[in-house]
Amino acid sequence: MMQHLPILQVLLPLLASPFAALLRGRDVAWGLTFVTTGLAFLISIALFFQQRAIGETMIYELGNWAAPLGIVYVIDAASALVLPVISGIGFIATLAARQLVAAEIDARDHGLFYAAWLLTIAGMMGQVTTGDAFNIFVFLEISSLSAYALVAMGAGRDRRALPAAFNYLILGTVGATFYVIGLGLLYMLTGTLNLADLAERLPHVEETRAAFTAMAFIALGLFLKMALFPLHFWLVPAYAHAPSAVTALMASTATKVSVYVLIRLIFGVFGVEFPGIADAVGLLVLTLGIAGAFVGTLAAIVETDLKKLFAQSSIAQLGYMAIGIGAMSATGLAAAFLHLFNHALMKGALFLAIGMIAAQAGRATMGTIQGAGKQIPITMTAILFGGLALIGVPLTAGFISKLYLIRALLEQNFWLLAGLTFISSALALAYVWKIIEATWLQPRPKGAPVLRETASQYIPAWIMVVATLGFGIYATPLVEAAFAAAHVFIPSVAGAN
Amino acid sequence: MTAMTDQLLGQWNYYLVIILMMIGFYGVIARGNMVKKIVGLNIFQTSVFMLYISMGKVAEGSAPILTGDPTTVYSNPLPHVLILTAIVVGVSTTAVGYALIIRIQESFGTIEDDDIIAQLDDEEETA
Amino acid sequence: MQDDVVIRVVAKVMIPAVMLFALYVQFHGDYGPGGGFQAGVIFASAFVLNAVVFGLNKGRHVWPARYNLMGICGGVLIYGLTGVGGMVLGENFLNFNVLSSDPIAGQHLGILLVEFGVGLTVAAVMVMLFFTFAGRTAHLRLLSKSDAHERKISASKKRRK
Amino acid sequence: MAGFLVNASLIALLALIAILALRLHRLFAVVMLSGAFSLVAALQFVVLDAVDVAFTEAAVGAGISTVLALATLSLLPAEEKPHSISLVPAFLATLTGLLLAVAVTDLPDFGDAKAPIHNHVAPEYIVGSEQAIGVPNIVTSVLASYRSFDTFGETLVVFTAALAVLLIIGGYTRTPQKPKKAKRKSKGGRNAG
Repeated sequence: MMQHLPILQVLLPLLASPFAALLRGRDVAWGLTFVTTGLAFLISIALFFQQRAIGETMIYELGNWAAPLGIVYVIDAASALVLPVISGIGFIATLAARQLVAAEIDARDHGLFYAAWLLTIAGMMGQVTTGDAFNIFVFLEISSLSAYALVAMGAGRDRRALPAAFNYLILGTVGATFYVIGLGLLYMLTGTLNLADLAERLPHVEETRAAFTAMAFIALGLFLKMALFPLHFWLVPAYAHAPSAVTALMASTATKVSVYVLIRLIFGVFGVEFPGIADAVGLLVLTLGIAGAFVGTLAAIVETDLKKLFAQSSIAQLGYMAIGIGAMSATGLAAAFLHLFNHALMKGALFLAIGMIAAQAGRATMGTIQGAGKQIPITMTAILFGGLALIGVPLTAGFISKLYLIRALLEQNFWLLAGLTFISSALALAYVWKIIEATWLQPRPKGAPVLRETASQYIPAWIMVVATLGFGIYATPLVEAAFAAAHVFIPSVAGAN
Repeated sequence: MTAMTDQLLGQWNYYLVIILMMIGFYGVIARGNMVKKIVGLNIFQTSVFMLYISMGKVAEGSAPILTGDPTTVYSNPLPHVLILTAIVVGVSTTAVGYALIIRIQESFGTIEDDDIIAQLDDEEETA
Repeated sequence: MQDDVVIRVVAKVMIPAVMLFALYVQFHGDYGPGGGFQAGVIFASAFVLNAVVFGLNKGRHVWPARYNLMGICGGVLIYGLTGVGGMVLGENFLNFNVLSSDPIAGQHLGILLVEFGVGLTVAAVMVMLFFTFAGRTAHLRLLSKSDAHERKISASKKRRK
Repeated sequence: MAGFLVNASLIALLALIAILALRLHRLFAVVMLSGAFSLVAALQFVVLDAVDVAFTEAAVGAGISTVLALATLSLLPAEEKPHSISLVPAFLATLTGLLLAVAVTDLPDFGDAKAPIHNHVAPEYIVGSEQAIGVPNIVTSVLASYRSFDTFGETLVVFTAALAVLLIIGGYTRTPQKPKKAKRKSKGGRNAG
């Protein structure tokens, strides 16, 4: 059974989904989802350790067809690091979903809802594991289509979810189509769709304008999917109006998977040596990343709706990941992987905590949480820690990723960029402080609804908070894993020469 | 002569397909009407399919169904397989898009982008 | 359209023919163009034709919604479980060689099963899509009359303003 | 030469249909033209030897998509709000097109049997599939066996779409009706026709 683990983690949620769709009664469907995501999480952790023990890439041939003929699943240091993030967040979000979904979705829809929920998670895991460029597109569409439906379910309380989902659908499809165009050009030049085979055959044609155009289209498509500034405008409405559980799941995973696919294609297929990549992708991504970091942070400072505020902050955090990618170095990539991991934890914690408030109060705005520190101290403390991690305060995981990000920039002598990254991180203090002040220092206004918290409500968020703090205090294993992931794409100096 | 016309044919085929793609792409990003956006998306995607199918064609080739005759030249089957999948993905997206349009019409009474934005802005102000 | 005797008679002849053609496309896909997806769409179109000609309610009677979701999920499961079969028999997921004693026969069986899974899901989904969309517009008169109908709606909208 | 003429005239027809579909304001006509576009595209796929693809495109683009669109239209206003040509999108589309046009000059010629895609991977399907699978239609072999996982994904995409449509328009989760639902101010010249 062990040799089937790479496919099982994707297959289990995929096959559980039709069963969930047929189930009536909300707890049955939820239970099935909970068990399945839990198993997928365990399998991906097992894969992570298995891969580290073996120390080399594990290949699973679907249908026993070898690489360029058939589709293969690839577990290397990079995919082994990202898989537990997705399945783990999926699992914790499912744990929280029981209450959130019950509050926001009609009980008769639960079976279908959880079926789509499972497909989103499985689609994302499939994109990360697959070694075939076209298979990435297929699984991208599985996860996206179900995500459009999940976002639209926010219409149960807020009709704005509908146009948000529609715009998300249009832009997501345009992004995917751009990816397919770029892939078509690559395929025409090389005759293969397998990522490893592509990387091998591309150097023969790398001087062509067609190869460069292919890279441009693939990168553009994925920029749109990962909501890199200025292609981010679909993200805020989609996250803000989606059901709370969906926001927590997607904010922590959806864009991260596209970041991962971008890294896989840009570094794994084209490679740092590819002519023009340093200017076209490196410089461009650096510029857009830093611009996104500022735009997102500033927008978050003036926002009063908490879901929108943290969605804007996500734009900024994606900017930091882009900066790590744009540094075009092993340290930069490691920083991007670290931030991908850490940001998933922090945003998971924040959106789960906010979701619990929104599920009770209808909306979560600055007004809703004013003086709420005394009513729901445990939930608000989770938000406090999540906010501190977003700024990058030492002893939180956010500090580690910012540290390596700035180190990567200094390694390349990008002093100005390092300074700007530091300033934009510090600016995050403004919106986090705004929340802290409202919650803890202001009195609860008279007539405000009484908020409650029970253990089952704050435990999911706190699991993430504990993880954030844990990886912030004892970061060595994670940093090692992130560097191992980066070295999949950029060999360490000793190996390169 | 045939070599030259073949090349001409090839160049024209790709350029014409690109023009089609851009008409569709313009339709997606320029139109405020949601039905038009979906139609634009269909045109855009279908033209991309055409790019793939064009690249799979071998001159003098025939459809990739084995005839048993060893001299037969077959066109490349792989792009066909990819595009079969892509067509299915396309119609699935279209169906979800139309479903959303129905709900938007019911909730907003319009499917024009700018009207919806105007309505939402009013709502924000009154809220 | 339900009162037009010509259409009713033609439809009665056409519907079984369309279904037969769908089966041909489904099982002849190994030899000629066609396969599960195309067959599923054609098979569904027979039910759509039935509903358009004889009315939505009668159409629903022929293909009840309860079984529909089962068909949708069943097709996916048939595909997935055929793949799992390869795993159970000691090879990787989606290996069809081991499904039978002879690899070629195994491949044939595997392809037959997965194409059937695709066909079932697609047919059920297409019928479902039609009934769900048409159900939203309960007073829907499809095709020939939808144009006039559409104008009626927009006129009534204008009147309301 | 005949091939070129057929190809070029089909694409010219497609371009004409596409432009008309975007120019017209009557949504019914737009949707019908979109169906016609798929039908002509299917013809072109036949010319390019992709019989399976042509079959599917005709069934899907001209069939299912059009039926769904018509069902949707019966709820919508008959005309779209008139728009003038928007410059920024036009500029973006042209830019993307130019980028692609530049790339095309480097690509192997159309129909060139020496192109990489005809000499790597694909020949193994053409030569090997009879031995390994024994099905004459190579597209079926690749689709259902070599790349069966993609097709599994495809089935799941259809399944996902079904779930999505059921959740969105067949489900029970609805926005609570607001009292002010009655009628808001009429803005712009919709329904002008």
